[in-house]
Amino acid sequence: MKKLKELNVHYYAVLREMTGKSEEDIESFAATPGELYKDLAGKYGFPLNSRGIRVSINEEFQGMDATLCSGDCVVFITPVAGG
Amino acid sequence: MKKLKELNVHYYAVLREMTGKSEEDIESFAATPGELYKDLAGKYGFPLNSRGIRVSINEEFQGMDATLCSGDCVVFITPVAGG
Amino acid sequence: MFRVSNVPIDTDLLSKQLINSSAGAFVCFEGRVRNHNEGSEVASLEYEVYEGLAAKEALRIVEEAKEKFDILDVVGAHRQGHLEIGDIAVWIGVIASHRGPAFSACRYVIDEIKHRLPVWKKEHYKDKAPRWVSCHEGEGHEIR
Amino acid sequence: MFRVSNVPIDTDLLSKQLINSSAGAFVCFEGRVRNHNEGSEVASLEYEVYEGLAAKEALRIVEEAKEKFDILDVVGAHRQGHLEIGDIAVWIGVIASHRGPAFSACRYVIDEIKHRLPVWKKEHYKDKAPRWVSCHEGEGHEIR
Repeated sequence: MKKLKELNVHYYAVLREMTGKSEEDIESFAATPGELYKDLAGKYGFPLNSRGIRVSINEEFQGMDATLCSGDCVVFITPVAGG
Repeated sequence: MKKLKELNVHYYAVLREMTGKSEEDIESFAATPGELYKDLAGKYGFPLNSRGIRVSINEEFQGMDATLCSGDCVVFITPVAGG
Repeated sequence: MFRVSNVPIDTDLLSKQLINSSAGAFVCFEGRVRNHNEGSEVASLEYEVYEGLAAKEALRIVEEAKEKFDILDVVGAHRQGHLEIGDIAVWIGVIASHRGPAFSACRYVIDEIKHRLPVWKKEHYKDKAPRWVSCHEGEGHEIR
Repeated sequence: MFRVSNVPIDTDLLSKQLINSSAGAFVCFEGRVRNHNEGSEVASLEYEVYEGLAAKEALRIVEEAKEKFDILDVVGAHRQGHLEIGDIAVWIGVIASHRGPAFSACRYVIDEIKHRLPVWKKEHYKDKAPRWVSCHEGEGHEIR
Protein backbone atom coordinates (compact mmCIF):
# COMPACT_ATOMS: atom_id res chain seq x y z
CA MET A 1 0.00 0.00 0.00
CA LYS A 2 1.37 3.41 -0.93
CA LYS A 3 2.12 5.84 1.87
CA LEU A 4 1.20 9.50 1.89
CA LYS A 5 4.31 11.70 2.03
CA GLU A 6 4.83 15.34 2.75
CA LEU A 7 7.11 16.78 0.10
CA ASN A 8 8.56 20.24 -0.44
CA VAL A 9 8.77 20.98 -4.17
CA HIS A 10 10.70 23.95 -5.59
CA TYR A 11 10.17 25.35 -9.07
CA TYR A 12 12.64 27.20 -11.24
CA ALA A 13 12.53 28.97 -14.57
CA VAL A 14 9.84 27.71 -16.93
CA LEU A 15 8.30 25.42 -14.30
CA ARG A 16 8.12 28.32 -11.83
CA GLU A 17 6.30 30.37 -14.44
CA MET A 18 3.91 27.51 -15.26
CA THR A 19 3.01 26.87 -11.62
CA GLY A 20 3.07 30.53 -10.67
CA LYS A 21 5.07 29.73 -7.52
CA SER A 22 8.65 29.14 -6.35
CA GLU A 23 7.78 26.29 -4.02
CA GLU A 24 4.97 24.41 -2.37
CA ASP A 25 4.37 21.68 0.20
CA ILE A 26 2.59 18.71 -1.34
CA GLU A 27 0.98 15.63 0.17
CA SER A 28 1.56 12.86 -2.31
CA PHE A 29 1.35 9.08 -2.71
CA ALA A 30 4.07 9.20 -5.39
CA ALA A 31 6.78 6.63 -4.64
CA THR A 32 9.32 8.12 -7.06
CA PRO A 33 10.15 11.48 -8.66
CA GLY A 34 8.87 10.01 -11.94
CA GLU A 35 5.44 9.43 -10.43
CA LEU A 36 5.44 12.85 -8.77
CA TYR A 37 6.36 14.47 -12.08
CA LYS A 38 3.37 12.83 -13.80
CA ASP A 39 1.04 14.15 -11.12
CA LEU A 40 2.43 17.67 -11.45
CA ALA A 41 2.37 17.49 -15.24
CA GLY A 42 -1.34 16.72 -15.04
CA LYS A 43 -1.97 19.51 -12.55
CA TYR A 44 0.13 22.30 -14.14
CA GLY A 45 0.39 21.28 -17.79
CA PHE A 46 4.12 20.37 -17.71
CA PRO A 47 5.22 18.45 -20.82
CA LEU A 48 4.14 14.80 -20.42
CA ASN A 49 7.43 13.52 -21.76
CA SER A 50 10.02 14.05 -19.04
CA ARG A 51 12.98 13.13 -21.25
CA GLY A 52 15.78 15.64 -20.66
CA ILE A 53 14.39 16.56 -17.26
CA ARG A 54 16.50 15.62 -14.24
CA VAL A 55 15.54 15.59 -10.60
CA SER A 56 17.29 16.66 -7.44
CA ILE A 57 16.32 15.38 -3.99
CA ASN A 58 17.73 17.31 -1.04
CA GLU A 59 20.29 19.06 -3.24
CA GLU A 60 21.61 15.87 -4.86
CA PHE A 61 20.89 14.66 -8.39
CA GLN A 62 18.89 11.42 -8.29
CA GLY A 63 17.23 9.08 -10.77
CA MET A 64 13.57 9.50 -11.70
CA ASP A 65 13.05 6.09 -10.06
CA ALA A 66 14.62 7.00 -6.70
CA THR A 67 12.57 6.47 -3.53
CA LEU A 68 10.80 9.53 -2.16
CA CYS A 69 10.57 9.97 1.60
CA SER A 70 8.49 12.31 3.69
CA GLY A 71 10.28 15.61 4.20
CA ASP A 72 12.23 15.43 0.91
CA CYS A 73 12.93 18.63 -1.00
CA VAL A 74 12.34 17.85 -4.67
CA VAL A 75 13.38 19.98 -7.65
CA PHE A 76 12.82 19.07 -11.29
CA ILE A 77 15.66 20.36 -13.44
CA THR A 78 14.59 21.23 -16.97
CA PRO A 79 17.38 21.52 -19.57
CA VAL A 80 19.88 24.09 -18.38
CA ALA A 81 21.61 27.00 -20.04
CA GLY A 82 24.68 27.81 -17.98
CA GLY A 83 26.88 30.82 -18.78
CA MET B 1 83.92 37.69 -58.15
CA LYS B 2 82.53 38.35 -54.68
CA LYS B 3 81.69 41.93 -53.79
CA LEU B 4 82.51 43.60 -50.50
CA LYS B 5 79.33 44.59 -48.63
CA GLU B 6 78.70 46.85 -45.70
CA LEU B 7 76.46 45.02 -43.25
CA ASN B 8 74.94 46.04 -39.94
CA VAL B 9 74.79 43.05 -37.60
CA HIS B 10 72.82 43.03 -34.34
CA TYR B 11 73.36 40.56 -31.52
CA TYR B 12 70.87 39.38 -28.93
CA ALA B 13 71.00 37.19 -25.86
CA VAL B 14 73.77 34.59 -25.91
CA LEU B 15 75.34 35.98 -29.10
CA ARG B 16 75.37 39.48 -27.60
CA GLU B 17 77.19 38.11 -24.59
CA MET B 18 79.67 36.16 -26.74
CA THR B 19 80.51 39.17 -28.93
CA GLY B 20 80.32 41.65 -26.08
CA LYS B 21 78.30 44.05 -28.23
CA SER B 22 74.74 44.72 -29.35
CA GLU B 23 75.63 45.58 -32.91
CA GLU B 24 78.45 46.28 -35.28
CA ASP B 25 79.08 47.38 -38.87
CA ILE B 26 80.95 44.73 -40.80
CA GLU B 27 82.60 44.76 -44.22
CA SER B 28 82.15 41.29 -45.62
CA PHE B 29 82.49 39.27 -48.80
CA ALA B 30 79.81 36.84 -47.55
CA ALA B 31 77.16 36.26 -50.22
CA THR B 32 74.64 34.71 -47.85
CA PRO B 33 73.76 34.73 -44.14
CA GLY B 34 75.11 31.19 -43.98
CA GLU B 35 78.55 32.40 -45.13
CA LEU B 36 78.41 35.39 -42.79
CA TYR B 37 77.52 33.12 -39.88
CA LYS B 38 80.57 30.95 -40.53
CA ASP B 39 82.82 34.02 -40.52
CA LEU B 40 81.33 35.24 -37.23
CA ALA B 41 81.49 31.77 -35.70
CA GLY B 42 85.22 31.73 -36.44
CA LYS B 43 85.70 35.23 -35.04
CA TYR B 44 83.59 34.96 -31.87
CA GLY B 45 83.40 31.26 -31.17
CA PHE B 46 79.70 30.79 -32.06
CA PRO B 47 78.74 27.12 -32.39
CA LEU B 48 79.91 25.90 -35.81
CA ASN B 49 76.69 24.03 -36.42
CA SER B 50 74.02 26.62 -37.19
CA ARG B 51 71.14 24.14 -37.06
CA GLY B 52 68.25 25.71 -35.13
CA ILE B 53 69.54 29.22 -35.79
CA ARG B 54 67.41 31.42 -38.01
CA VAL B 55 68.30 34.70 -39.66
CA SER B 56 66.46 37.95 -40.14
CA ILE B 57 67.39 40.49 -42.81
CA ASN B 58 65.88 43.96 -42.41
CA GLU B 59 63.31 42.67 -39.91
CA GLU B 60 62.11 39.77 -42.05
CA PHE B 61 62.93 36.10 -41.57
CA GLN B 62 65.02 34.80 -44.47
CA GLY B 63 66.76 31.61 -45.43
CA MET B 64 70.44 31.05 -44.59
CA ASP B 65 71.01 31.02 -48.37
CA ALA B 66 69.34 34.38 -49.07
CA THR B 67 71.34 37.03 -50.93
CA LEU B 68 73.02 39.67 -48.78
CA CYS B 69 73.15 43.24 -50.06
CA SER B 70 75.13 46.22 -48.88
CA GLY B 71 73.24 48.09 -46.15
CA ASP B 72 71.38 45.00 -44.90
CA CYS B 73 70.63 44.71 -41.19
CA VAL B 74 71.30 41.10 -40.24
CA VAL B 75 70.28 39.35 -37.02
CA PHE B 76 70.93 35.71 -36.19
CA ILE B 77 68.09 34.27 -34.11
CA THR B 78 69.23 31.53 -31.74
CA PRO B 79 66.47 29.25 -30.37
CA VAL B 80 63.87 31.39 -28.65
CA ALA B 81 62.08 31.14 -25.34
CA GLY B 82 58.95 33.27 -25.58
CA GLY B 83 56.63 33.83 -22.60
CA MET C 1 36.29 28.10 -4.83
CA PHE C 2 33.06 28.73 -6.70
CA ARG C 3 30.35 31.22 -5.93
CA VAL C 4 26.94 32.16 -7.24
CA SER C 5 26.64 35.94 -7.21
CA ASN C 6 23.75 38.39 -7.23
CA VAL C 7 26.04 41.31 -7.95
CA PRO C 8 28.47 41.98 -10.82
CA ILE C 9 31.40 39.56 -10.87
CA ASP C 10 34.59 41.24 -9.66
CA THR C 11 37.22 39.58 -11.84
CA ASP C 12 40.11 41.36 -10.08
CA LEU C 13 39.05 39.94 -6.75
CA LEU C 14 38.74 36.43 -8.21
CA SER C 15 42.10 36.69 -9.99
CA LYS C 16 43.80 37.69 -6.75
CA GLN C 17 42.87 34.30 -5.33
CA LEU C 18 44.94 32.71 -8.07
CA ILE C 19 48.33 34.03 -7.06
CA ASN C 20 50.90 31.30 -6.51
CA SER C 21 54.60 31.52 -7.20
CA SER C 22 54.61 28.01 -8.71
CA ALA C 23 52.14 29.14 -11.40
CA GLY C 24 53.61 29.74 -14.84
CA ALA C 25 50.24 29.84 -16.57
CA PHE C 26 46.94 31.50 -15.83
CA VAL C 27 44.00 30.88 -18.18
CA CYS C 28 40.61 32.45 -17.72
CA PHE C 29 37.28 32.23 -19.44
CA GLU C 30 34.69 34.97 -19.20
CA GLY C 31 31.18 34.33 -20.53
CA ARG C 32 29.57 37.63 -21.45
CA VAL C 33 26.02 38.52 -22.45
CA ARG C 34 26.16 39.06 -26.19
CA ASN C 35 23.71 41.03 -28.29
CA HIS C 36 22.63 38.13 -30.47
CA ASN C 37 21.71 34.45 -30.23
CA GLU C 38 20.66 32.11 -33.00
CA GLY C 39 19.80 34.98 -35.31
CA SER C 40 17.80 37.05 -32.79
CA GLU C 41 18.77 40.40 -31.32
CA VAL C 42 19.09 40.03 -27.56
CA ALA C 43 18.18 42.99 -25.32
CA SER C 44 19.05 41.50 -21.91
CA LEU C 45 19.17 38.23 -19.98
CA GLU C 46 17.87 36.80 -16.78
CA TYR C 47 19.71 34.00 -14.99
CA GLU C 48 17.91 31.85 -12.48
CA VAL C 49 20.05 29.54 -10.35
CA TYR C 50 19.17 26.73 -7.98
CA GLU C 51 21.89 27.96 -5.66
CA GLY C 52 22.34 25.09 -3.24
CA LEU C 53 22.68 22.43 -5.91
CA ALA C 54 24.63 24.70 -8.28
CA ALA C 55 27.27 25.41 -5.63
CA LYS C 56 27.67 21.70 -4.84
CA GLU C 57 27.82 20.65 -8.48
CA ALA C 58 30.33 23.38 -9.32
CA LEU C 59 32.66 22.23 -6.54
CA ARG C 60 32.35 18.68 -7.85
CA ILE C 61 33.36 19.88 -11.33
CA VAL C 62 36.32 21.80 -9.88
CA GLU C 63 37.47 18.68 -8.01
CA GLU C 64 37.16 16.61 -11.21
CA ALA C 65 39.31 19.16 -13.04
CA LYS C 66 41.97 19.00 -10.33
CA GLU C 67 42.04 15.21 -10.63
CA LYS C 68 42.13 15.11 -14.42
CA PHE C 69 44.67 17.88 -15.07
CA ASP C 70 48.00 18.90 -13.58
CA ILE C 71 46.82 22.25 -12.23
CA LEU C 72 47.29 24.23 -9.04
CA ASP C 73 43.89 25.83 -8.50
CA VAL C 74 40.53 26.82 -9.99
CA VAL C 75 38.30 29.75 -9.05
CA GLY C 76 34.91 30.48 -10.56
CA ALA C 77 31.71 32.45 -10.26
CA HIS C 78 28.29 32.50 -11.91
CA ARG C 79 25.84 35.38 -11.93
CA GLN C 80 22.16 35.21 -11.25
CA GLY C 81 19.57 37.91 -11.82
CA HIS C 82 19.10 40.41 -14.60
CA LEU C 83 22.11 41.06 -16.87
CA GLU C 84 22.69 43.58 -19.61
CA ILE C 85 24.69 43.18 -22.83
CA GLY C 86 28.40 42.98 -21.99
CA ASP C 87 27.86 41.86 -18.39
CA ILE C 88 29.84 38.87 -17.18
CA ALA C 89 27.62 35.81 -16.69
CA VAL C 90 30.31 33.33 -15.70
CA TRP C 91 34.03 33.47 -14.93
CA ILE C 92 36.52 30.61 -14.60
CA GLY C 93 40.19 31.07 -13.77
CA VAL C 94 42.82 28.31 -13.63
CA ILE C 95 46.49 28.35 -12.64
CA ALA C 96 49.05 25.66 -13.40
CA SER C 97 52.80 25.29 -13.83
CA HIS C 98 52.33 24.87 -17.59
CA ARG C 99 49.83 26.23 -20.07
CA GLY C 100 48.58 22.94 -21.56
CA PRO C 101 46.78 21.70 -18.44
CA ALA C 102 45.60 25.25 -17.63
CA PHE C 103 43.83 25.54 -20.99
CA SER C 104 42.40 22.00 -20.82
CA ALA C 105 41.10 22.41 -17.28
CA CYS C 106 39.52 25.81 -17.97
CA ARG C 107 37.75 24.39 -21.01
CA TYR C 108 36.64 21.33 -19.06
CA VAL C 109 35.18 23.36 -16.21
CA ILE C 110 33.18 25.74 -18.39
CA ASP C 111 31.88 22.91 -20.60
CA GLU C 112 30.71 20.91 -17.59
CA ILE C 113 29.20 23.99 -15.95
CA LYS C 114 27.17 24.73 -19.05
CA HIS C 115 25.79 21.22 -19.13
CA ARG C 116 25.44 20.32 -15.47
CA LEU C 117 24.78 23.40 -13.35
CA PRO C 118 21.12 24.07 -12.56
CA VAL C 119 21.14 27.50 -14.18
CA TRP C 120 18.46 28.75 -16.51
CA LYS C 121 18.61 31.64 -18.92
CA LYS C 122 15.70 33.73 -20.14
CA GLU C 123 16.45 35.81 -23.18
CA HIS C 124 14.69 39.12 -23.68
CA TYR C 125 14.63 40.21 -27.30
CA LYS C 126 14.28 43.50 -29.05
CA ASP C 127 11.43 42.38 -31.25
CA LYS C 128 9.70 39.31 -29.77
CA ALA C 129 8.55 37.68 -26.55
CA PRO C 130 11.18 36.45 -24.07
CA ARG C 131 12.06 32.78 -23.99
CA TRP C 132 13.89 30.31 -21.75
CA VAL C 133 16.82 28.88 -23.67
CA SER C 134 19.06 25.91 -23.01
CA CYS C 135 22.73 25.48 -23.77
CA HIS C 136 22.00 22.61 -26.13
CA GLU C 137 21.84 24.95 -29.06
CA GLY C 138 19.67 23.77 -31.89
CA GLU C 139 18.61 20.62 -30.07
CA GLY C 140 15.10 21.91 -29.43
CA HIS C 141 15.05 21.46 -25.67
CA GLU C 142 12.56 24.25 -25.15
CA ILE C 143 9.49 23.43 -23.14
CA ARG C 144 7.40 26.18 -24.67
CA MET D 1 47.11 44.81 -31.39
CA PHE D 2 50.34 43.51 -29.93
CA ARG D 3 52.96 45.39 -27.99
CA VAL D 4 56.37 44.74 -26.51
CA SER D 5 56.55 46.45 -23.15
CA ASN D 6 59.39 47.62 -20.88
CA VAL D 7 57.02 48.18 -17.99
CA PRO D 8 54.60 45.84 -16.15
CA ILE D 9 51.76 44.64 -18.34
CA ASP D 10 48.49 46.37 -17.44
CA THR D 11 45.94 43.61 -18.00
CA ASP D 12 42.97 45.88 -17.26
CA LEU D 13 44.02 48.25 -19.98
CA LEU D 14 44.46 45.39 -22.46
CA SER D 15 41.12 43.81 -21.50
CA LYS D 16 39.33 47.10 -22.08
CA GLN D 17 40.34 46.90 -25.73
CA LEU D 18 38.37 43.67 -25.97
CA ILE D 19 34.92 45.07 -25.29
CA ASN D 20 32.44 44.27 -28.04
CA SER D 21 28.73 43.64 -27.61
CA SER D 22 28.87 40.72 -30.08
CA ALA D 23 31.34 38.89 -27.83
CA GLY D 24 29.92 36.03 -25.79
CA ALA D 25 33.31 34.63 -24.86
CA PHE D 26 36.56 36.13 -23.64
CA VAL D 27 39.55 33.83 -23.08
CA CYS D 28 42.88 35.02 -21.83
CA PHE D 29 46.26 33.51 -21.18
CA GLU D 30 48.76 35.01 -18.80
CA GLY D 31 52.30 33.66 -18.71
CA ARG D 32 53.85 34.35 -15.33
CA VAL D 33 57.38 33.95 -14.02
CA ARG D 34 57.30 30.84 -11.88
CA ASN D 35 59.72 29.92 -9.14
CA HIS D 36 60.93 26.72 -10.77
CA ASN D 37 61.97 25.34 -14.16
CA GLU D 38 63.12 21.85 -15.01
CA GLY D 39 63.95 21.10 -11.40
CA SER D 40 65.84 24.30 -10.62
CA GLU D 41 64.73 27.08 -8.28
CA VAL D 42 64.36 30.28 -10.29
CA ALA D 43 65.14 33.62 -8.64
CA SER D 44 64.26 35.99 -11.49
CA LEU D 45 64.20 36.27 -15.27
CA GLU D 46 65.48 38.52 -17.97
CA TYR D 47 63.69 38.83 -21.28
CA GLU D 48 65.50 40.17 -24.30
CA VAL D 49 63.40 40.99 -27.35
CA TYR D 50 64.31 41.90 -30.91
CA GLU D 51 61.52 44.43 -30.90
CA GLY D 52 61.10 45.30 -34.56
CA LEU D 53 60.89 41.72 -35.74
CA ALA D 54 58.91 40.56 -32.70
CA ALA D 55 56.21 43.16 -33.27
CA LYS D 56 55.90 42.21 -36.95
CA GLU D 57 55.84 38.48 -36.28
CA ALA D 58 53.26 38.86 -33.49
CA LEU D 59 50.93 40.76 -35.80
CA ARG D 60 51.37 38.01 -38.39
CA ILE D 61 50.38 35.41 -35.78
CA VAL D 62 47.34 37.48 -34.77
CA GLU D 63 46.25 37.72 -38.41
CA GLU D 64 46.67 33.96 -38.85
CA ALA D 65 44.49 33.38 -35.78
CA LYS D 66 41.79 35.64 -37.19
CA GLU D 67 41.83 33.70 -40.45
CA LYS D 68 41.83 30.26 -38.85
CA PHE D 69 39.22 30.82 -36.13
CA ASP D 70 35.83 32.52 -35.95
CA ILE D 71 36.88 35.25 -33.51
CA LEU D 72 36.31 38.97 -33.17
CA ASP D 73 39.64 40.27 -31.91
CA VAL D 74 42.99 39.48 -30.29
CA VAL D 75 45.10 41.69 -28.06
CA GLY D 76 48.51 40.76 -26.67
CA ALA D 77 51.65 42.00 -24.99
CA HIS D 78 55.09 40.65 -24.15
CA ARG D 79 57.45 42.00 -21.52
CA GLN D 80 61.13 42.65 -21.91
CA GLY D 81 63.63 43.42 -19.20
CA HIS D 82 64.09 42.05 -15.72
CA LEU D 83 61.12 40.21 -14.17
CA GLU D 84 60.51 38.85 -10.70
CA ILE D 85 58.58 35.73 -9.66
CA GLY D 86 54.87 36.28 -10.28
CA ASP D 87 55.37 39.02 -12.87
CA ILE D 88 53.45 38.71 -16.12
CA ALA D 89 55.76 37.86 -19.04
CA VAL D 90 53.12 37.57 -21.75
CA TRP D 91 49.37 38.20 -22.02
CA ILE D 92 46.97 37.14 -24.79
CA GLY D 93 43.26 37.98 -24.81
CA VAL D 94 40.73 36.81 -27.40
CA ILE D 95 37.05 37.59 -27.85
CA ALA D 96 34.57 35.64 -29.99
CA SER D 97 30.85 34.97 -30.21
CA HIS D 98 31.39 31.43 -28.90
CA ARG D 99 33.91 29.92 -26.53
CA GLY D 100 35.26 27.14 -28.79
CA PRO D 101 37.05 29.45 -31.25
CA ALA D 102 38.10 31.79 -28.41
CA PHE D 103 39.93 28.95 -26.61
CA SER D 104 41.47 27.59 -29.83
CA ALA D 105 42.69 30.98 -31.01
CA CYS D 106 44.18 31.91 -27.64
CA ARG D 107 46.04 28.62 -27.52
CA TYR D 108 47.22 29.04 -31.12
CA VAL D 109 48.56 32.54 -30.53
CA ILE D 110 50.53 31.70 -27.40
CA ASP D 111 51.95 28.50 -28.93
CA GLU D 112 53.11 30.34 -32.04
CA ILE D 113 54.50 33.23 -29.99
CA LYS D 114 56.57 30.86 -27.90
CA HIS D 115 58.07 29.27 -30.99
CA ARG D 116 58.37 32.14 -33.42
CA LEU D 117 58.92 35.43 -31.60
CA PRO D 118 62.54 36.56 -31.29
CA VAL D 119 62.43 36.63 -27.50
CA TRP D 120 65.13 35.17 -25.29
CA LYS D 121 64.93 34.31 -21.65
CA LYS D 122 67.81 34.23 -19.19
CA GLU D 123 67.05 32.41 -15.98
CA HIS D 124 68.73 33.50 -12.76
CA TYR D 125 68.83 30.73 -10.17
CA LYS D 126 69.13 30.64 -6.44
CA ASP D 127 72.05 28.25 -6.43
CA LYS D 128 73.84 28.27 -9.79
CA ALA D 129 74.97 30.46 -12.67
CA PRO D 130 72.32 32.06 -14.92
CA ARG D 131 71.55 30.46 -18.26
CA TRP D 132 69.75 31.32 -21.50
CA VAL D 133 66.88 28.88 -21.98
CA SER D 134 64.72 28.10 -24.97
CA CYS D 135 61.07 27.12 -25.06
CA HIS D 136 61.92 23.77 -26.58
CA GLU D 137 62.06 22.20 -23.19
CA GLY D 138 64.28 19.19 -22.99
CA GLU D 139 65.40 19.46 -26.59
CA GLY D 140 68.84 20.71 -25.66
CA HIS D 141 68.87 23.85 -27.75
CA GLU D 142 71.26 25.62 -25.44
CA ILE D 143 74.32 27.15 -26.97
CA ARG D 144 76.29 27.13 -23.77
